[in-house]
Amino acid sequence: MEIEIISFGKIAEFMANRRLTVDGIETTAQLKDLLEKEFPALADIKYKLAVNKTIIQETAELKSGDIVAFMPPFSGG
Amino acid sequence: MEIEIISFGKIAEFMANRRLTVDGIETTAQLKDLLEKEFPALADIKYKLAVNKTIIQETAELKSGDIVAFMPPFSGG
Amino acid sequence: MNEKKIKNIFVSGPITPAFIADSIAKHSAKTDIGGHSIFMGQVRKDELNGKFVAAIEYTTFEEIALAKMHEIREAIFEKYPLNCMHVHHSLGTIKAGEICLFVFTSSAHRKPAIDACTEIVERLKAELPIWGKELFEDETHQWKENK
Amino acid sequence: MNEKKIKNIFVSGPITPAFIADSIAKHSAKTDIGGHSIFMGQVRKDELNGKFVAAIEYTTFEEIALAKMHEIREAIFEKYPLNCMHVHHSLGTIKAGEICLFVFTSSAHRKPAIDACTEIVERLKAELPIWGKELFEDETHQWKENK
Repeated sequence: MEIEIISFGKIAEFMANRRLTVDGIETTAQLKDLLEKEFPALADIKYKLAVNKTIIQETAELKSGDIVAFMPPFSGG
Repeated sequence: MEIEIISFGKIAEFMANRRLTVDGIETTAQLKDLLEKEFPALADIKYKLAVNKTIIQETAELKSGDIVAFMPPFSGG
Repeated sequence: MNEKKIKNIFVSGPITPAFIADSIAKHSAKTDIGGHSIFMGQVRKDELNGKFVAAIEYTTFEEIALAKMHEIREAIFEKYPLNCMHVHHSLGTIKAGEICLFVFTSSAHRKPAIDACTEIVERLKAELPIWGKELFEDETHQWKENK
Repeated sequence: MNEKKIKNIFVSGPITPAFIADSIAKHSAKTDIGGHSIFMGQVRKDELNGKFVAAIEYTTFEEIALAKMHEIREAIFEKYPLNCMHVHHSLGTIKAGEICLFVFTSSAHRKPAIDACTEIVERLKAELPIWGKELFEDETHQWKENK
Protein backbone atom coordinates (compact mmCIF):
# COMPACT_ATOMS: atom_id res chain seq x y z
CA MET A 1 0.00 0.00 0.00
CA GLU A 2 0.96 3.62 -0.39
CA ILE A 3 1.51 5.98 2.56
CA GLU A 4 2.24 9.69 2.33
CA ILE A 5 4.78 10.92 4.87
CA ILE A 6 4.93 14.57 5.89
CA SER A 7 7.37 15.95 8.42
CA PHE A 8 7.86 19.19 10.36
CA GLY A 9 10.44 21.15 12.30
CA LYS A 10 13.73 19.41 12.89
CA ILE A 11 12.42 16.11 11.50
CA ALA A 12 11.94 17.83 8.13
CA GLU A 13 15.66 18.58 8.13
CA PHE A 14 16.60 14.92 7.59
CA MET A 15 13.37 13.24 6.47
CA ALA A 16 11.69 15.05 3.61
CA ASN A 17 8.05 14.58 2.66
CA ARG A 18 7.66 11.45 0.55
CA ARG A 19 5.29 8.78 -0.73
CA LEU A 20 6.20 5.30 0.45
CA THR A 21 5.06 2.09 -1.13
CA VAL A 22 5.24 -0.40 1.70
CA ASP A 23 4.37 -4.04 2.12
CA GLY A 24 3.77 -5.75 5.42
CA ILE A 25 3.19 -2.41 7.22
CA GLU A 26 -0.23 -2.37 8.86
CA THR A 27 0.15 -0.02 11.83
CA THR A 28 1.80 3.25 12.75
CA ALA A 29 4.08 1.33 15.13
CA GLN A 30 5.46 -0.69 12.21
CA LEU A 31 5.85 2.46 10.14
CA LYS A 32 7.81 4.11 12.98
CA ASP A 33 10.14 1.10 13.21
CA LEU A 34 10.75 1.19 9.49
CA LEU A 35 11.54 4.90 9.38
CA GLU A 36 13.62 4.91 12.57
CA LYS A 37 15.84 2.30 10.88
CA GLU A 38 16.17 4.43 7.77
CA PHE A 39 16.59 7.68 9.77
CA PRO A 40 18.37 6.92 13.05
CA ALA A 41 18.04 10.58 14.14
CA LEU A 42 14.27 10.04 14.31
CA ALA A 43 14.68 7.57 17.17
CA ASP A 44 16.27 10.29 19.31
CA ILE A 45 13.26 12.62 19.04
CA LYS A 46 10.10 12.48 21.14
CA TYR A 47 7.82 12.98 18.18
CA LYS A 48 4.06 12.70 17.77
CA LEU A 49 2.13 11.29 14.84
CA ALA A 50 -0.97 12.50 13.09
CA VAL A 51 -2.88 10.29 10.69
CA ASN A 52 -4.94 12.19 8.15
CA LYS A 53 -4.69 15.41 10.16
CA THR A 54 -5.68 13.94 13.51
CA ILE A 55 -3.07 13.54 16.24
CA ILE A 56 -3.01 9.95 17.53
CA GLN A 57 -1.96 8.95 21.02
CA GLU A 58 -1.78 5.17 20.50
CA THR A 59 -0.83 2.93 17.63
CA ALA A 60 -3.33 3.13 14.77
CA GLU A 61 -4.11 0.89 11.80
CA LEU A 62 -2.98 2.23 8.44
CA LYS A 63 -4.69 1.93 5.09
CA SER A 64 -3.50 2.80 1.62
CA GLY A 65 -3.65 6.53 0.91
CA ASP A 66 -3.21 7.57 4.54
CA ILE A 67 -1.17 10.68 5.26
CA VAL A 68 1.11 10.29 8.30
CA ALA A 69 2.65 13.40 9.84
CA PHE A 70 5.83 13.22 11.96
CA MET A 71 5.85 16.10 14.44
CA PRO A 72 8.73 16.93 16.80
CA PRO A 73 8.03 18.59 20.20
CA PHE A 74 5.90 21.72 19.84
CA SER A 75 7.42 25.11 20.55
CA GLY A 76 4.76 27.69 19.78
CA GLY A 77 4.17 30.81 21.82
CA MET B 1 -5.96 69.50 71.60
CA GLU B 2 -6.57 70.08 67.91
CA ILE B 3 -7.15 67.27 65.41
CA GLU B 4 -7.59 67.68 61.67
CA ILE B 5 -10.21 65.41 60.15
CA ILE B 6 -10.16 64.54 56.46
CA SER B 7 -12.68 62.28 54.81
CA PHE B 8 -13.06 60.51 51.49
CA GLY B 9 -15.61 58.85 49.23
CA LYS B 10 -19.08 58.50 50.68
CA ILE B 11 -17.92 59.66 54.12
CA ALA B 12 -17.03 63.03 52.59
CA GLU B 13 -20.69 63.37 51.56
CA PHE B 14 -21.85 63.84 55.15
CA MET B 15 -18.71 64.64 57.13
CA ALA B 16 -16.64 67.40 55.56
CA ASN B 17 -12.99 68.04 56.34
CA ARG B 18 -12.66 70.00 59.59
CA ARG B 19 -10.42 70.98 62.45
CA LEU B 20 -11.71 69.76 65.80
CA THR B 21 -10.69 71.14 69.17
CA VAL B 22 -11.31 68.24 71.51
CA ASP B 23 -10.74 67.64 75.19
CA GLY B 24 -10.56 64.23 76.81
CA ILE B 25 -9.88 62.48 73.46
CA GLU B 26 -6.63 60.55 73.61
CA THR B 27 -7.05 57.69 71.14
CA THR B 28 -8.49 57.04 67.71
CA ALA B 29 -11.11 54.79 69.36
CA GLN B 30 -12.40 57.74 71.38
CA LEU B 31 -12.37 59.96 68.28
CA LYS B 32 -14.42 57.36 66.39
CA ASP B 33 -16.98 57.20 69.20
CA LEU B 34 -17.28 60.98 69.19
CA LEU B 35 -17.76 61.27 65.45
CA GLU B 36 -20.09 58.27 65.16
CA LYS B 37 -22.37 60.04 67.65
CA GLU B 38 -22.29 63.24 65.63
CA PHE B 39 -22.60 61.42 62.28
CA PRO B 40 -24.70 58.27 62.79
CA ALA B 41 -24.16 57.30 59.09
CA LEU B 42 -20.48 56.78 59.90
CA ALA B 43 -21.31 53.88 62.21
CA ASP B 44 -22.85 51.98 59.28
CA ILE B 45 -19.67 52.07 57.22
CA LYS B 46 -16.70 49.73 57.52
CA TYR B 47 -14.16 52.50 57.33
CA LYS B 48 -10.41 52.57 57.90
CA LEU B 49 -8.37 55.26 59.58
CA ALA B 50 -5.05 56.79 58.68
CA VAL B 51 -3.13 58.94 61.14
CA ASN B 52 -0.73 61.37 59.51
CA LYS B 53 -0.88 59.51 56.19
CA THR B 54 -0.29 56.03 57.60
CA ILE B 55 -3.13 53.52 57.68
CA ILE B 56 -3.59 52.11 61.18
CA GLN B 57 -5.00 48.69 61.96
CA GLU B 58 -5.43 49.09 65.74
CA THR B 59 -6.31 51.96 68.02
CA ALA B 60 -3.59 54.61 68.15
CA GLU B 61 -2.75 57.42 70.55
CA LEU B 62 -3.48 60.90 69.27
CA LYS B 63 -1.54 64.09 69.82
CA SER B 64 -2.38 67.67 69.01
CA GLY B 65 -1.88 68.49 65.33
CA ASP B 66 -2.54 64.93 64.11
CA ILE B 67 -4.37 64.50 60.83
CA VAL B 68 -6.89 61.67 60.92
CA ALA B 69 -8.31 60.37 57.64
CA PHE B 70 -11.65 58.52 57.49
CA MET B 71 -11.63 56.17 54.52
CA PRO B 72 -14.63 54.08 53.38
CA PRO B 73 -14.06 50.69 51.65
CA PHE B 74 -11.67 50.98 48.72
CA SER B 75 -12.95 50.51 45.20
CA GLY B 76 -10.06 51.14 42.86
CA GLY B 77 -9.36 49.15 39.71
CA MET C 1 11.69 54.19 52.01
CA ASN C 2 13.40 56.23 49.35
CA GLU C 3 11.03 59.06 48.42
CA LYS C 4 12.75 59.60 45.09
CA LYS C 5 11.78 56.14 43.93
CA ILE C 6 8.03 56.67 44.42
CA LYS C 7 6.33 56.62 41.03
CA ASN C 8 3.07 58.34 40.28
CA ILE C 9 0.60 55.74 39.05
CA PHE C 10 -2.25 58.20 38.55
CA VAL C 11 -3.38 59.65 35.26
CA SER C 12 -6.17 62.11 34.74
CA GLY C 13 -8.93 60.63 32.60
CA PRO C 14 -9.12 57.30 30.79
CA ILE C 15 -6.12 55.18 29.77
CA THR C 16 -6.14 55.06 25.99
CA PRO C 17 -5.28 52.12 23.71
CA ALA C 18 -2.62 54.36 22.13
CA PHE C 19 -0.96 54.84 25.53
CA ILE C 20 -0.96 51.06 26.04
CA ALA C 21 0.47 50.46 22.56
CA ASP C 22 3.22 52.95 23.26
CA SER C 23 4.02 51.23 26.54
CA ILE C 24 4.21 47.83 24.79
CA ALA C 25 6.37 49.21 21.96
CA LYS C 26 8.93 50.56 24.44
CA HIS C 27 9.75 46.98 25.47
CA SER C 28 11.01 45.81 22.09
CA ALA C 29 14.53 46.95 22.99
CA LYS C 30 14.42 44.77 26.12
CA THR C 31 15.35 41.55 24.40
CA ASP C 32 15.69 39.49 27.58
CA ILE C 33 11.90 39.61 27.97
CA GLY C 34 9.99 36.52 26.82
CA GLY C 35 6.52 37.11 28.25
CA HIS C 36 4.31 40.10 29.01
CA SER C 37 1.15 40.01 31.09
CA ILE C 38 -1.39 42.82 31.07
CA PHE C 39 -4.54 43.43 33.07
CA MET C 40 -6.91 46.24 32.17
CA GLY C 41 -9.97 47.35 34.11
CA GLN C 42 -12.81 48.76 32.02
CA VAL C 43 -15.80 50.70 33.35
CA ARG C 44 -18.95 48.56 33.10
CA LYS C 45 -22.34 49.98 32.19
CA ASP C 46 -23.96 48.18 35.14
CA GLU C 47 -27.68 48.34 35.70
CA LEU C 48 -29.38 49.17 39.00
CA ASN C 49 -33.19 49.37 39.10
CA GLY C 50 -33.41 50.21 35.41
CA LYS C 51 -30.73 52.91 35.56
CA PHE C 52 -27.34 52.48 33.90
CA VAL C 53 -23.88 53.50 35.04
CA ALA C 54 -22.70 56.20 32.63
CA ALA C 55 -19.27 56.70 34.20
CA ILE C 56 -17.19 56.20 37.34
CA GLU C 57 -15.57 59.15 39.04
CA TYR C 58 -12.34 58.09 40.76
CA THR C 59 -10.71 59.89 43.67
CA THR C 60 -7.82 58.86 45.90
CA PHE C 61 -5.85 59.73 49.01
CA GLU C 62 -2.83 60.16 46.79
CA GLU C 63 0.04 60.17 49.29
CA ILE C 64 -1.11 56.98 50.99
CA ALA C 65 -1.95 55.32 47.66
CA LEU C 66 1.48 56.05 46.17
CA ALA C 67 3.35 54.97 49.31
CA LYS C 68 1.31 51.75 49.44
CA MET C 69 1.87 51.11 45.73
CA HIS C 70 5.59 51.63 46.28
CA GLU C 71 5.47 48.99 49.02
CA ILE C 72 3.62 46.58 46.72
CA ARG C 73 6.08 47.24 43.90
CA GLU C 74 9.07 46.44 46.14
CA ALA C 75 7.40 43.27 47.43
CA ILE C 76 6.55 42.11 43.90
CA PHE C 77 10.09 42.70 42.61
CA GLU C 78 11.37 40.81 45.66
CA LYS C 79 9.06 37.87 45.00
CA TYR C 80 9.17 37.51 41.20
CA PRO C 81 12.05 37.75 38.69
CA LEU C 82 10.50 40.59 36.72
CA ASN C 83 12.17 42.73 34.10
CA CYS C 84 9.49 45.42 34.19
CA MET C 85 6.37 46.49 36.02
CA HIS C 86 4.06 49.37 35.11
CA VAL C 87 0.87 50.41 36.85
CA HIS C 88 -1.49 53.21 35.82
CA HIS C 89 -4.82 54.12 37.40
CA SER C 90 -7.24 56.78 36.25
CA LEU C 91 -8.57 59.63 38.35
CA GLY C 92 -11.55 61.76 37.42
CA THR C 93 -14.54 60.74 35.33
CA ILE C 94 -14.12 57.60 33.22
CA LYS C 95 -17.02 56.70 30.93
CA ALA C 96 -18.47 53.20 30.53
CA GLY C 97 -16.31 51.30 28.03
CA GLU C 98 -13.17 53.28 28.87
CA ILE C 99 -10.12 51.83 30.60
CA CYS C 100 -9.36 52.93 34.17
CA LEU C 101 -6.59 50.51 35.19
CA PHE C 102 -3.54 49.20 33.33
CA VAL C 103 -1.11 46.76 34.97
CA PHE C 104 1.78 45.50 32.83
CA THR C 105 4.49 43.03 33.90
CA SER C 106 7.30 41.44 31.90
CA SER C 107 9.77 38.64 32.57
CA ALA C 108 12.01 36.17 30.76
CA HIS C 109 9.40 33.43 31.14
CA ARG C 110 5.64 33.61 31.26
CA LYS C 111 4.85 32.39 34.77
CA PRO C 112 6.40 35.20 36.84
CA ALA C 113 4.85 37.85 34.57
CA ILE C 114 1.39 36.29 34.85
CA ASP C 115 1.53 35.61 38.60
CA ALA C 116 2.95 39.05 39.42
CA CYS C 117 0.31 40.81 37.31
CA THR C 118 -2.52 38.97 39.07
CA GLU C 119 -1.07 39.65 42.51
CA ILE C 120 -0.61 43.37 41.78
CA VAL C 121 -4.24 43.68 40.68
CA GLU C 122 -5.49 41.90 43.81
CA ARG C 123 -3.34 43.95 46.17
CA LEU C 124 -4.07 47.24 44.40
CA LYS C 125 -7.82 46.68 44.71
CA ALA C 126 -7.60 45.67 48.37
CA GLU C 127 -4.96 48.07 49.66
CA LEU C 128 -4.99 51.33 47.70
CA PRO C 129 -7.24 54.10 48.99
CA ILE C 130 -9.09 54.78 45.75
CA TRP C 131 -12.82 55.33 45.51
CA GLY C 132 -15.11 54.91 42.53
CA LYS C 133 -18.39 56.82 42.44
CA GLU C 134 -20.72 55.23 39.90
CA LEU C 135 -22.58 58.00 38.12
CA PHE C 136 -25.93 57.02 36.61
CA GLU C 137 -27.42 58.55 33.51
CA ASP C 138 -29.99 60.45 35.63
CA GLU C 139 -27.18 62.06 37.68
CA THR C 140 -27.81 59.99 40.79
CA HIS C 141 -24.85 57.96 42.04
CA GLN C 142 -23.74 55.07 44.22
CA TRP C 143 -20.34 54.24 45.67
CA LYS C 144 -18.63 51.21 44.23
CA GLU C 145 -17.26 48.58 46.61
CA ASN C 146 -14.62 46.00 45.73
CA LYS C 147 -15.40 42.41 46.71
CA MET D 1 -17.30 20.45 14.50
CA ASN D 2 -18.62 23.37 12.46
CA GLU D 3 -15.97 24.23 9.85
CA LYS D 4 -17.36 27.73 9.38
CA LYS D 5 -16.58 28.63 12.98
CA ILE D 6 -12.85 27.84 12.75
CA LYS D 7 -10.90 31.07 13.06
CA ASN D 8 -7.46 31.60 11.65
CA ILE D 9 -5.13 32.54 14.50
CA PHE D 10 -2.05 32.86 12.29
CA VAL D 11 -0.56 36.10 11.09
CA SER D 12 2.47 36.47 8.87
CA GLY D 13 5.27 38.32 10.65
CA PRO D 14 5.31 40.01 14.06
CA ILE D 15 2.24 41.20 15.98
CA THR D 16 2.54 44.97 16.25
CA PRO D 17 1.63 47.21 19.20
CA ALA D 18 -0.69 49.07 16.81
CA PHE D 19 -2.58 45.83 16.08
CA ILE D 20 -2.93 45.21 19.82
CA ALA D 21 -4.11 48.78 20.43
CA ASP D 22 -6.70 48.40 17.70
CA SER D 23 -7.91 45.14 19.22
CA ILE D 24 -8.24 46.79 22.67
CA ALA D 25 -10.04 49.83 21.22
CA LYS D 26 -12.66 47.61 19.58
CA HIS D 27 -13.85 46.54 23.04
CA SER D 28 -14.94 49.99 24.23
CA ALA D 29 -18.41 49.41 22.78
CA LYS D 30 -18.75 46.21 24.84
CA THR D 31 -19.80 47.90 28.05
CA ASP D 32 -20.55 44.69 29.94
CA ILE D 33 -16.81 43.97 30.10
CA GLY D 34 -15.08 44.86 33.38
CA GLY D 35 -11.71 43.16 33.00
CA HIS D 36 -9.32 42.32 30.17
CA SER D 37 -6.36 39.98 30.44
CA ILE D 38 -3.60 39.89 27.85
CA PHE D 39 -0.59 37.65 27.41
CA MET D 40 2.09 38.44 24.83
CA GLY D 41 5.05 36.29 23.90
CA GLN D 42 8.16 38.18 22.82
CA VAL D 43 11.20 36.67 21.07
CA ARG D 44 14.17 36.60 23.47
CA LYS D 45 17.73 37.27 22.36
CA ASP D 46 18.93 34.13 24.17
CA GLU D 47 22.61 33.28 24.29
CA LEU D 48 24.10 29.87 23.48
CA ASN D 49 27.88 29.47 23.60
CA GLY D 50 28.47 33.15 22.91
CA LYS D 51 26.03 33.32 20.01
CA PHE D 52 22.75 35.24 20.23
CA VAL D 53 19.32 34.43 18.87
CA ALA D 54 18.56 37.02 16.18
CA ALA D 55 15.07 35.74 15.34
CA ILE D 56 12.72 32.78 15.55
CA GLU D 57 11.21 31.32 12.41
CA TYR D 58 7.79 29.83 13.13
CA THR D 59 6.09 27.12 11.10
CA THR D 60 2.96 25.10 11.80
CA PHE D 61 0.84 22.21 10.63
CA GLU D 62 -1.96 24.67 10.07
CA GLU D 63 -4.99 22.43 9.71
CA ILE D 64 -4.27 20.54 12.92
CA ALA D 65 -3.31 23.71 14.77
CA LEU D 66 -6.52 25.51 13.83
CA ALA D 67 -8.72 22.51 14.63
CA LYS D 68 -6.98 22.10 17.99
CA MET D 69 -7.30 25.83 18.72
CA HIS D 70 -10.99 25.61 17.90
CA GLU D 71 -11.32 22.77 20.43
CA ILE D 72 -9.48 24.83 23.06
CA ARG D 73 -11.66 27.86 22.31
CA GLU D 74 -14.87 25.86 22.77
CA ALA D 75 -13.58 24.33 26.03
CA ILE D 76 -12.56 27.74 27.39
CA PHE D 77 -15.92 29.34 26.57
CA GLU D 78 -17.60 26.34 28.22
CA LYS D 79 -15.50 26.71 31.37
CA TYR D 80 -15.34 30.50 31.87
CA PRO D 81 -17.98 33.24 31.50
CA LEU D 82 -16.05 35.19 28.88
CA ASN D 83 -17.31 38.01 26.70
CA CYS D 84 -14.44 37.78 24.25
CA MET D 85 -11.40 35.73 23.36
CA HIS D 86 -8.80 36.54 20.73
CA VAL D 87 -5.67 34.56 19.87
CA HIS D 88 -3.01 35.50 17.32
CA HIS D 89 0.25 33.67 16.63
CA SER D 90 2.97 34.70 14.22
CA LEU D 91 4.37 32.59 11.40
CA GLY D 92 7.61 33.34 9.54
CA THR D 93 10.63 35.15 10.90
CA ILE D 94 10.11 37.18 14.07
CA LYS D 95 13.10 39.19 15.30
CA ALA D 96 14.28 39.35 18.91
CA GLY D 97 12.17 41.95 20.73
CA GLU D 98 9.16 41.44 18.47
CA ILE D 99 5.86 39.93 19.59
CA CYS D 100 4.92 36.46 18.30
CA LEU D 101 1.88 35.61 20.45
CA PHE D 102 -1.11 37.67 21.57
CA VAL D 103 -3.86 36.16 23.73
CA PHE D 104 -6.66 38.48 24.85
CA THR D 105 -9.65 37.56 27.05
CA SER D 106 -12.41 39.74 28.48
CA SER D 107 -15.14 39.18 31.04
CA ALA D 108 -17.43 41.09 33.40
CA HIS D 109 -15.09 40.41 36.32
CA ARG D 110 -11.35 39.96 36.44
CA LYS D 111 -10.95 36.37 37.58
CA PRO D 112 -12.44 34.52 34.57
CA ALA D 113 -10.50 36.75 32.15
CA ILE D 114 -7.20 36.13 33.97
CA ASP D 115 -7.71 32.38 34.48
CA ALA D 116 -8.89 31.80 30.91
CA CYS D 117 -5.96 33.74 29.46
CA THR D 118 -3.44 31.69 31.45
CA GLU D 119 -5.09 28.41 30.51
CA ILE D 120 -5.19 29.30 26.81
CA VAL D 121 -1.46 30.10 26.83
CA GLU D 122 -0.62 26.82 28.58
CA ARG D 123 -2.77 24.72 26.27
CA LEU D 124 -1.62 26.53 23.12
CA LYS D 125 2.04 25.90 23.96
CA ALA D 126 1.44 22.24 24.80
CA GLU D 127 -1.08 21.24 22.16
CA LEU D 128 -0.64 23.30 18.99
CA PRO D 129 1.73 21.91 16.36
CA ILE D 130 3.89 25.01 15.97
CA TRP D 131 7.67 24.96 15.72
CA GLY D 132 10.12 27.70 16.46
CA LYS D 133 13.56 27.63 14.82
CA GLU D 134 15.95 29.91 16.70
CA LEU D 135 18.17 31.63 14.16
CA PHE D 136 21.53 32.81 15.47
CA GLU D 137 23.38 35.84 14.20
CA ASP D 138 25.93 33.58 12.44
CA GLU D 139 23.12 31.82 10.51
CA THR D 140 23.31 28.59 12.50
CA HIS D 141 20.11 27.53 14.24
CA GLN D 142 18.58 25.35 16.92
CA TRP D 143 15.01 24.14 17.41
CA LYS D 144 13.18 25.63 20.36
CA GLU D 145 11.42 23.27 22.77
CA ASN D 146 8.65 24.28 25.17
CA LYS D 147 9.07 23.09 28.75
